Amino acid sequence: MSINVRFFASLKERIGSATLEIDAQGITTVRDVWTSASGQEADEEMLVAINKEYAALDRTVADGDEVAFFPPVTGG
Amino acid sequence: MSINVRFFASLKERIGSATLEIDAQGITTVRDVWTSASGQEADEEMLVAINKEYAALDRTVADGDEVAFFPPVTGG
Amino acid sequence: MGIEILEHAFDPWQAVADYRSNHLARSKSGASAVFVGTMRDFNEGDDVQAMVLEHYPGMTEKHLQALVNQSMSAHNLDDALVIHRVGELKPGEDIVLVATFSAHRKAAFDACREIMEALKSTAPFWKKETLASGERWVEKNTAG
Amino acid sequence: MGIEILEHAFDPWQAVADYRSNHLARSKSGASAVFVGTMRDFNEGDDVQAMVLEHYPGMTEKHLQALVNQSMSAHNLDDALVIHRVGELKPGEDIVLVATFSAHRKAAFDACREIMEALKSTAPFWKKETLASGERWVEKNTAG
Repeated sequence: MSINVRFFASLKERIGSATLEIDAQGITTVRDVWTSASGQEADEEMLVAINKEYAALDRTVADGDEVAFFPPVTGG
Repeated sequence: MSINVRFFASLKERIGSATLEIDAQGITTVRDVWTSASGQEADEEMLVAINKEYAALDRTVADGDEVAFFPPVTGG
Repeated sequence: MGIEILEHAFDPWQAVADYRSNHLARSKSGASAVFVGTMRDFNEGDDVQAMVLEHYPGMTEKHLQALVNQSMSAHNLDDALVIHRVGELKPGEDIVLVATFSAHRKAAFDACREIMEALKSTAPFWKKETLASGERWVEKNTAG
Repeated sequence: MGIEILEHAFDPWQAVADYRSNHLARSKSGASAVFVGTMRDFNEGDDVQAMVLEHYPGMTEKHLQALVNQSMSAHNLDDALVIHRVGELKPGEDIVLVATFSAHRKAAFDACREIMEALKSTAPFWKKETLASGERWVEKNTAG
Protein backbone atom coordinates (compact mmCIF):
# COMPACT_ATOMS: atom_id res chain seq x y z
CA MET A 1 0.00 0.00 0.00
CA SER A 2 2.19 2.78 -1.28
CA ILE A 3 2.57 5.76 -3.61
CA ASN A 4 5.58 6.12 -5.89
CA VAL A 5 6.74 9.70 -5.77
CA ARG A 6 9.06 11.27 -8.35
CA PHE A 7 10.79 14.65 -8.45
CA PHE A 8 12.38 16.33 -11.45
CA ALA A 9 14.85 19.11 -12.19
CA SER A 10 15.24 21.79 -9.49
CA LEU A 11 12.66 20.06 -7.26
CA LYS A 12 14.70 16.88 -7.35
CA GLU A 13 17.74 18.84 -6.16
CA ARG A 14 15.74 20.67 -3.49
CA ILE A 15 14.26 17.43 -2.11
CA GLY A 16 17.53 15.61 -2.55
CA SER A 17 16.15 12.53 -4.27
CA ALA A 18 14.57 11.52 -7.57
CA THR A 19 12.18 8.88 -6.25
CA LEU A 20 10.54 8.05 -2.94
CA GLU A 21 8.02 5.45 -1.93
CA ILE A 22 5.56 6.64 0.71
CA ASP A 23 2.92 4.81 2.68
CA ALA A 24 -0.55 5.45 1.21
CA GLN A 25 -2.03 5.36 4.72
CA GLY A 26 -3.70 8.70 5.54
CA ILE A 27 -3.05 10.07 2.03
CA THR A 28 -6.03 11.42 0.05
CA THR A 29 -4.85 14.08 -2.39
CA VAL A 30 -1.74 15.00 -4.34
CA ARG A 31 -1.19 17.78 -1.79
CA ASP A 32 -1.00 15.14 0.97
CA VAL A 33 1.57 13.22 -1.08
CA TRP A 34 3.70 16.34 -1.43
CA THR A 35 3.55 17.22 2.26
CA SER A 36 4.34 13.69 3.33
CA ALA A 37 7.18 13.26 0.81
CA SER A 38 8.78 16.69 1.10
CA GLY A 39 7.91 17.94 4.57
CA GLN A 40 7.32 21.32 2.88
CA GLU A 41 4.41 23.57 1.92
CA ALA A 42 3.17 23.06 -1.63
CA ASP A 43 4.50 25.66 -4.06
CA GLU A 44 1.64 26.77 -6.31
CA GLU A 45 3.89 27.10 -9.36
CA MET A 46 4.81 23.42 -9.07
CA LEU A 47 3.41 21.04 -11.66
CA VAL A 48 1.99 17.62 -10.88
CA ALA A 49 1.42 14.41 -12.83
CA ILE A 50 -0.43 11.29 -11.75
CA ASN A 51 0.58 8.21 -13.74
CA LYS A 52 2.30 10.44 -16.33
CA GLU A 53 -0.65 12.77 -16.94
CA TYR A 54 -1.01 16.30 -15.62
CA ALA A 55 -3.19 16.60 -12.50
CA ALA A 56 -4.16 19.26 -9.95
CA LEU A 57 -2.93 19.41 -6.33
CA ASP A 58 -6.40 18.58 -5.01
CA ARG A 59 -6.79 15.42 -7.13
CA THR A 60 -7.36 12.18 -5.22
CA VAL A 61 -4.60 9.58 -5.46
CA ALA A 62 -4.92 5.82 -5.28
CA ASP A 63 -2.71 3.09 -3.93
CA GLY A 64 0.06 2.28 -6.41
CA ASP A 65 -0.13 5.62 -8.25
CA GLU A 66 3.00 7.26 -9.56
CA VAL A 67 2.85 10.91 -8.48
CA ALA A 68 5.41 13.32 -9.97
CA PHE A 69 6.31 16.87 -8.96
CA PHE A 70 8.26 19.25 -11.16
CA PRO A 71 8.91 22.95 -11.82
CA PRO A 72 7.55 24.88 -14.84
CA VAL A 73 8.81 23.22 -18.02
CA THR A 74 11.57 24.81 -20.10
CA GLY A 75 12.03 22.62 -23.18
CA GLY A 76 12.07 23.51 -26.85
CA MET B 1 11.95 57.53 -79.07
CA SER B 2 10.31 54.28 -78.07
CA ILE B 3 8.84 52.21 -75.23
CA ASN B 4 9.83 48.58 -74.72
CA VAL B 5 6.71 46.59 -73.96
CA ARG B 6 6.74 43.12 -72.42
CA PHE B 7 3.94 40.64 -71.85
CA PHE B 8 4.01 37.61 -69.59
CA ALA B 9 2.11 34.37 -69.08
CA SER B 10 -1.51 34.30 -70.35
CA LEU B 11 -1.23 37.92 -71.56
CA LYS B 12 1.76 36.99 -73.69
CA GLU B 13 -0.32 34.23 -75.30
CA ARG B 14 -3.32 36.50 -75.75
CA ILE B 15 -1.25 39.25 -77.40
CA GLY B 16 0.78 36.72 -79.34
CA SER B 17 4.20 38.13 -78.49
CA ALA B 18 6.55 38.53 -75.54
CA THR B 19 8.07 41.88 -76.49
CA LEU B 20 7.10 44.83 -78.65
CA GLU B 21 8.70 48.16 -79.27
CA ILE B 22 6.23 51.00 -79.72
CA ASP B 23 6.71 54.60 -80.75
CA ALA B 24 6.59 56.90 -77.70
CA GLN B 25 4.90 59.58 -79.82
CA GLY B 26 1.46 60.41 -78.37
CA ILE B 27 1.98 58.10 -75.38
CA THR B 28 1.52 59.60 -71.90
CA THR B 29 0.43 56.86 -69.47
CA VAL B 30 0.79 53.11 -69.02
CA ARG B 31 -2.81 52.84 -70.23
CA ASP B 32 -1.81 54.48 -73.52
CA VAL B 33 1.03 51.95 -73.85
CA TRP B 34 -1.40 49.08 -73.36
CA THR B 35 -3.93 50.39 -75.87
CA SER B 36 -1.27 51.10 -78.47
CA ALA B 37 0.50 47.77 -77.99
CA SER B 38 -2.53 45.49 -77.62
CA GLY B 39 -5.32 47.26 -79.47
CA GLN B 40 -7.53 46.14 -76.56
CA GLU B 41 -9.26 47.70 -73.56
CA ALA B 42 -7.22 47.56 -70.35
CA ASP B 43 -8.26 44.72 -68.06
CA GLU B 44 -8.38 46.05 -64.49
CA GLU B 45 -7.04 42.77 -63.01
CA MET B 46 -3.91 43.14 -65.11
CA LEU B 47 -0.67 44.05 -63.34
CA VAL B 48 1.86 46.56 -64.62
CA ALA B 49 5.56 47.21 -64.03
CA ILE B 50 7.67 50.12 -65.23
CA ASN B 51 11.38 49.33 -65.34
CA LYS B 52 10.79 46.20 -63.24
CA GLU B 53 8.80 47.89 -60.46
CA TYR B 54 5.05 47.72 -59.95
CA ALA B 55 3.16 50.75 -61.26
CA ALA B 56 -0.45 51.85 -61.80
CA LEU B 57 -2.22 52.14 -65.16
CA ASP B 58 -2.37 55.92 -64.90
CA ARG B 59 1.36 56.33 -64.29
CA THR B 60 3.27 58.49 -66.78
CA VAL B 61 5.85 56.71 -68.90
CA ALA B 62 9.06 58.11 -70.36
CA ASP B 63 10.98 57.46 -73.52
CA GLY B 64 13.05 54.28 -73.18
CA ASP B 65 10.98 52.82 -70.35
CA GLU B 66 10.38 49.09 -70.14
CA VAL B 67 6.66 48.63 -69.52
CA ALA B 68 5.45 45.12 -68.62
CA PHE B 69 1.92 43.72 -68.46
CA PHE B 70 1.01 40.49 -66.73
CA PRO B 71 -1.87 38.64 -65.08
CA PRO B 72 -2.22 38.11 -61.29
CA VAL B 73 0.83 36.23 -60.00
CA THR B 74 0.61 32.55 -59.04
CA GLY B 75 4.01 31.56 -57.68
CA GLY B 76 4.98 29.83 -54.44
CA MET C 1 20.27 37.27 -47.38
CA GLY C 2 20.01 34.64 -50.09
CA ILE C 3 17.66 34.82 -53.09
CA GLU C 4 17.85 32.13 -55.76
CA ILE C 5 15.81 31.42 -58.86
CA LEU C 6 16.58 27.88 -60.02
CA GLU C 7 15.84 26.18 -63.32
CA HIS C 8 16.59 22.72 -61.94
CA ALA C 9 15.24 20.54 -59.10
CA PHE C 10 16.72 21.27 -55.66
CA ASP C 11 16.77 19.75 -52.18
CA PRO C 12 15.36 22.44 -49.87
CA TRP C 13 16.55 20.70 -46.68
CA GLN C 14 20.10 20.42 -47.95
CA ALA C 15 19.87 24.06 -49.07
CA VAL C 16 18.88 25.21 -45.56
CA ALA C 17 21.60 23.09 -43.93
CA ASP C 18 24.23 24.47 -46.34
CA TYR C 19 23.06 28.06 -45.96
CA ARG C 20 23.10 27.78 -42.19
CA SER C 21 26.60 26.34 -42.06
CA ASN C 22 28.00 28.80 -44.60
CA HIS C 23 26.32 32.02 -43.53
CA LEU C 24 25.20 31.82 -39.91
CA ALA C 25 26.86 31.74 -36.53
CA ARG C 26 24.94 28.68 -35.34
CA SER C 27 24.96 29.59 -31.69
CA LYS C 28 23.53 33.04 -32.42
CA SER C 29 20.26 32.29 -34.22
CA GLY C 30 18.27 30.13 -31.85
CA ALA C 31 15.22 29.97 -34.10
CA SER C 32 14.89 28.79 -37.70
CA ALA C 33 11.49 28.72 -39.40
CA VAL C 34 11.12 27.13 -42.81
CA PHE C 35 8.34 26.72 -45.32
CA VAL C 36 8.59 24.45 -48.35
CA GLY C 37 5.96 24.35 -51.08
CA THR C 38 5.85 21.19 -53.18
CA MET C 39 4.10 20.54 -56.48
CA ARG C 40 1.03 18.38 -55.99
CA ASP C 41 -0.43 16.06 -58.60
CA PHE C 42 -3.89 17.58 -58.27
CA ASN C 43 -5.34 21.09 -58.31
CA GLU C 44 -8.93 22.28 -58.30
CA GLY C 45 -10.14 18.71 -58.67
CA ASP C 46 -7.99 17.79 -61.66
CA ASP C 47 -4.93 15.56 -62.05
CA VAL C 48 -1.91 17.65 -62.93
CA GLN C 49 0.86 15.93 -64.89
CA ALA C 50 3.39 18.73 -65.13
CA MET C 51 3.80 22.45 -64.66
CA VAL C 52 5.74 25.30 -66.22
CA LEU C 53 6.70 28.21 -63.99
CA GLU C 54 7.38 31.47 -65.78
CA HIS C 55 8.96 34.52 -64.17
CA TYR C 56 10.14 38.02 -65.11
CA PRO C 57 13.95 37.82 -65.09
CA GLY C 58 15.37 40.82 -63.31
CA MET C 59 12.11 41.98 -61.76
CA THR C 60 11.43 38.78 -59.86
CA GLU C 61 14.82 38.77 -58.10
CA LYS C 62 14.62 42.50 -57.38
CA HIS C 63 11.11 42.18 -55.98
CA LEU C 64 12.02 39.20 -53.78
CA GLN C 65 15.05 41.05 -52.43
CA ALA C 66 12.91 44.05 -51.53
CA LEU C 67 10.26 42.03 -49.74
CA VAL C 68 12.77 39.88 -47.85
CA ASN C 69 14.72 42.98 -46.84
CA GLN C 70 11.57 44.57 -45.51
CA SER C 71 10.68 41.50 -43.42
CA MET C 72 14.25 41.18 -42.14
CA SER C 73 14.15 44.77 -40.86
CA ALA C 74 10.61 44.58 -39.51
CA HIS C 75 11.36 41.42 -37.50
CA ASN C 76 15.03 42.06 -36.81
CA LEU C 77 16.06 38.75 -38.40
CA ASP C 78 19.64 37.49 -38.49
CA ASP C 79 19.21 36.19 -42.02
CA ALA C 80 16.76 34.77 -44.57
CA LEU C 81 16.88 32.50 -47.60
CA VAL C 82 14.37 32.25 -50.45
CA ILE C 83 14.68 29.76 -53.31
CA HIS C 84 12.11 29.46 -56.09
CA ARG C 85 11.95 27.06 -59.02
CA VAL C 86 11.15 28.16 -62.55
CA GLY C 87 10.82 26.18 -65.79
CA GLU C 88 9.35 22.68 -66.07
CA LEU C 89 8.34 20.84 -62.91
CA LYS C 90 6.94 17.39 -62.19
CA PRO C 91 4.61 16.53 -59.26
CA GLY C 92 6.58 15.95 -56.07
CA GLU C 93 9.25 18.50 -56.95
CA ASP C 94 9.73 21.40 -54.58
CA ILE C 95 8.66 24.83 -55.83
CA VAL C 96 9.62 27.23 -53.09
CA LEU C 97 11.66 27.47 -49.90
CA VAL C 98 11.43 30.32 -47.40
CA ALA C 99 13.77 30.12 -44.38
CA THR C 100 14.15 32.74 -41.65
CA PHE C 101 16.76 32.84 -38.90
CA SER C 102 16.39 34.81 -35.68
CA ALA C 103 17.31 34.88 -32.01
CA HIS C 104 13.61 34.48 -31.17
CA ARG C 105 10.97 32.09 -32.44
CA LYS C 106 8.19 34.67 -32.73
CA ALA C 107 10.22 36.73 -35.19
CA ALA C 108 11.26 33.64 -37.21
CA PHE C 109 7.67 32.32 -37.43
CA ASP C 110 6.11 35.72 -38.22
CA ALA C 111 8.68 36.63 -40.87
CA CYS C 112 8.61 33.21 -42.57
CA ARG C 113 4.86 33.40 -43.02
CA GLU C 114 4.91 37.06 -44.01
CA ILE C 115 7.55 36.49 -46.69
CA MET C 116 5.66 33.47 -48.01
CA GLU C 117 2.36 35.39 -48.22
CA ALA C 118 4.02 38.40 -49.85
CA LEU C 119 5.77 36.13 -52.34
CA LYS C 120 2.50 34.39 -53.27
CA SER C 121 0.56 37.61 -53.70
CA THR C 122 3.16 39.87 -55.32
CA ALA C 123 6.25 38.09 -56.71
CA PRO C 124 6.13 37.81 -60.53
CA PHE C 125 5.75 34.07 -61.12
CA TRP C 126 3.06 32.36 -63.18
CA LYS C 127 2.07 28.71 -63.25
CA LYS C 128 0.80 26.81 -66.24
CA GLU C 129 -0.47 23.31 -65.56
CA THR C 130 -0.52 20.35 -67.92
CA LEU C 131 -3.67 18.23 -67.51
CA ALA C 132 -4.72 15.16 -69.50
CA SER C 133 -7.07 17.50 -71.39
CA GLY C 134 -4.44 20.13 -72.22
CA GLU C 135 -2.76 23.12 -70.61
CA ARG C 136 -4.19 25.87 -68.43
CA TRP C 137 -2.82 28.92 -66.64
CA VAL C 138 -3.45 29.00 -62.90
CA GLU C 139 -5.54 32.16 -62.57
CA LYS C 140 -5.12 33.16 -58.98
CA ASN C 141 -3.40 32.05 -55.80
CA THR C 142 -5.55 31.15 -52.83
CA ALA C 143 -5.24 33.22 -49.66
CA GLY C 144 -3.01 31.74 -46.96
CA MET D 1 3.30 10.79 -36.80
CA GLY D 2 6.87 10.68 -35.55
CA ILE D 3 7.97 11.54 -32.00
CA GLU D 4 11.60 11.08 -31.04
CA ILE D 5 13.55 11.86 -27.89
CA LEU D 6 17.27 11.74 -28.71
CA GLU D 7 20.29 11.60 -26.42
CA HIS D 8 22.71 12.47 -29.22
CA ALA D 9 23.17 15.37 -31.66
CA PHE D 10 21.01 15.20 -34.81
CA ASP D 11 20.69 16.94 -38.15
CA PRO D 12 17.14 18.32 -38.27
CA TRP D 13 17.21 19.01 -42.03
CA GLN D 14 18.32 15.47 -42.81
CA ALA D 15 15.65 14.22 -40.42
CA VAL D 16 12.90 16.13 -42.26
CA ALA D 17 14.18 14.98 -45.66
CA ASP D 18 14.31 11.34 -44.47
CA TYR D 19 10.89 11.52 -42.83
CA ARG D 20 9.35 13.01 -45.92
CA SER D 21 10.81 10.42 -48.26
CA ASN D 22 9.96 7.50 -45.97
CA HIS D 23 6.50 8.48 -44.76
CA LEU D 24 4.89 10.91 -47.17
CA ALA D 25 3.48 10.78 -50.66
CA ARG D 26 5.43 13.81 -51.89
CA SER D 27 2.91 14.95 -54.43
CA LYS D 28 0.14 14.93 -51.82
CA SER D 29 1.40 17.31 -49.12
CA GLY D 30 2.03 20.58 -50.88
CA ALA D 31 3.01 22.42 -47.71
CA SER D 32 5.75 21.66 -45.18
CA ALA D 33 6.36 23.98 -42.24
CA VAL D 34 9.36 23.44 -40.00
CA PHE D 35 10.71 25.01 -36.85
CA VAL D 36 14.16 24.25 -35.47
CA GLY D 37 15.36 25.51 -32.10
CA THR D 38 19.10 25.70 -31.62
CA MET D 39 21.13 26.15 -28.44
CA ARG D 40 22.57 29.65 -28.21
CA ASP D 41 25.75 30.55 -26.38
CA PHE D 42 23.99 33.29 -24.41
CA ASN D 43 20.84 33.56 -22.32
CA GLU D 44 19.53 36.37 -20.16
CA GLY D 45 22.74 38.30 -20.70
CA ASP D 46 25.12 35.50 -19.71
CA ASP D 47 27.48 33.30 -21.72
CA VAL D 48 26.29 29.72 -21.64
CA GLN D 49 28.94 27.02 -22.07
CA ALA D 50 26.78 23.90 -21.99
CA MET D 51 23.32 22.68 -21.11
CA VAL D 52 21.71 19.56 -19.70
CA LEU D 53 18.16 18.77 -20.77
CA GLU D 54 16.20 16.57 -18.41
CA HIS D 55 12.87 14.94 -19.25
CA TYR D 56 10.33 12.58 -17.71
CA PRO D 57 10.77 9.31 -19.60
CA GLY D 58 7.40 7.90 -20.52
CA MET D 59 5.40 11.02 -19.74
CA THR D 60 7.27 13.27 -22.17
CA GLU D 61 6.69 10.97 -25.17
CA LYS D 62 3.05 10.38 -24.19
CA HIS D 63 2.42 14.09 -23.74
CA LEU D 64 4.05 14.99 -27.08
CA GLN D 65 2.01 12.32 -28.85
CA ALA D 66 -1.20 13.71 -27.39
CA LEU D 67 -0.46 17.30 -28.33
CA VAL D 68 0.70 16.45 -31.85
CA ASN D 69 -2.37 14.26 -32.35
CA GLN D 70 -4.62 17.08 -31.30
CA SER D 71 -2.99 19.53 -33.72
CA MET D 72 -3.06 16.99 -36.54
CA SER D 73 -6.82 16.56 -36.12
CA ALA D 74 -7.54 20.25 -35.57
CA HIS D 75 -5.67 21.25 -38.75
CA ASN D 76 -6.30 18.12 -40.78
CA LEU D 77 -2.57 17.54 -41.30
CA ASP D 78 -1.18 14.72 -43.42
CA ASP D 79 1.63 14.09 -40.94
CA ALA D 80 3.90 15.65 -38.32
CA LEU D 81 7.33 15.00 -36.87
CA VAL D 82 8.73 16.16 -33.52
CA ILE D 83 12.30 15.49 -32.39
CA HIS D 84 13.71 16.75 -29.08
CA ARG D 85 17.19 16.41 -27.63
CA VAL D 86 17.86 15.43 -24.03
CA GLY D 87 21.10 15.03 -22.09
CA GLU D 88 24.18 17.19 -22.52
CA LEU D 89 24.25 19.84 -25.27
CA LYS D 90 26.81 22.32 -26.52
CA PRO D 91 26.01 25.74 -28.06
CA GLY D 92 25.12 25.44 -31.73
CA GLU D 93 23.52 22.01 -31.31
CA ASP D 94 19.87 21.70 -32.27
CA ILE D 95 17.39 21.18 -29.45
CA VAL D 96 14.04 20.72 -31.13
CA LEU D 97 12.47 20.09 -34.52
CA VAL D 98 8.76 20.47 -35.29
CA ALA D 99 7.66 19.66 -38.85
CA THR D 100 4.10 19.64 -40.17
CA PHE D 101 2.89 18.41 -43.54
CA SER D 102 -0.40 19.42 -45.14
CA ALA D 103 -2.13 20.03 -48.45
CA HIS D 104 -2.44 23.71 -47.51
CA ARG D 105 0.07 26.22 -46.18
CA LYS D 106 -2.25 27.80 -43.62
CA ALA D 107 -2.74 24.47 -41.85
CA ALA D 108 0.98 23.66 -41.96
CA PHE D 109 2.00 27.08 -40.58
CA ASP D 110 -0.71 27.18 -37.90
CA ALA D 111 -0.06 23.64 -36.67
CA CYS D 112 3.73 24.00 -36.63
CA ARG D 113 3.51 27.07 -34.42
CA GLU D 114 0.78 25.61 -32.23
CA ILE D 115 2.75 22.41 -31.61
CA MET D 116 5.89 24.40 -30.84
CA GLU D 117 4.06 26.68 -28.36
CA ALA D 118 2.31 23.73 -26.69
CA LEU D 119 5.62 21.89 -26.43
CA LYS D 120 7.35 24.87 -24.84
CA SER D 121 4.59 25.51 -22.32
CA THR D 122 3.57 21.95 -21.39
CA ALA D 123 6.01 19.20 -22.46
CA PRO D 124 8.07 17.92 -19.51
CA PHE D 125 11.58 19.07 -20.32
CA TRP D 126 13.89 21.10 -18.08
CA LYS D 127 17.04 22.98 -18.98
CA LYS D 128 20.04 23.46 -16.73
CA GLU D 129 22.69 25.84 -18.03
CA THR D 130 26.41 25.80 -17.30
CA LEU D 131 27.83 29.31 -16.94
CA ALA D 132 31.39 30.33 -16.06
CA SER D 133 30.06 30.99 -12.55
CA GLY D 134 28.34 27.62 -12.12
CA GLU D 135 25.08 25.92 -13.02
CA ARG D 136 21.52 27.24 -13.01
CA TRP D 137 18.10 25.90 -13.89
CA VAL D 138 16.20 27.87 -16.50
CA GLU D 139 13.13 28.96 -14.54
CA LYS D 140 10.58 29.69 -17.20
CA ASN D 141 10.18 29.73 -20.95
CA THR D 142 9.40 33.00 -22.63
CA ALA D 143 6.10 33.35 -24.47
CA GLY D 144 6.24 32.87 -28.24
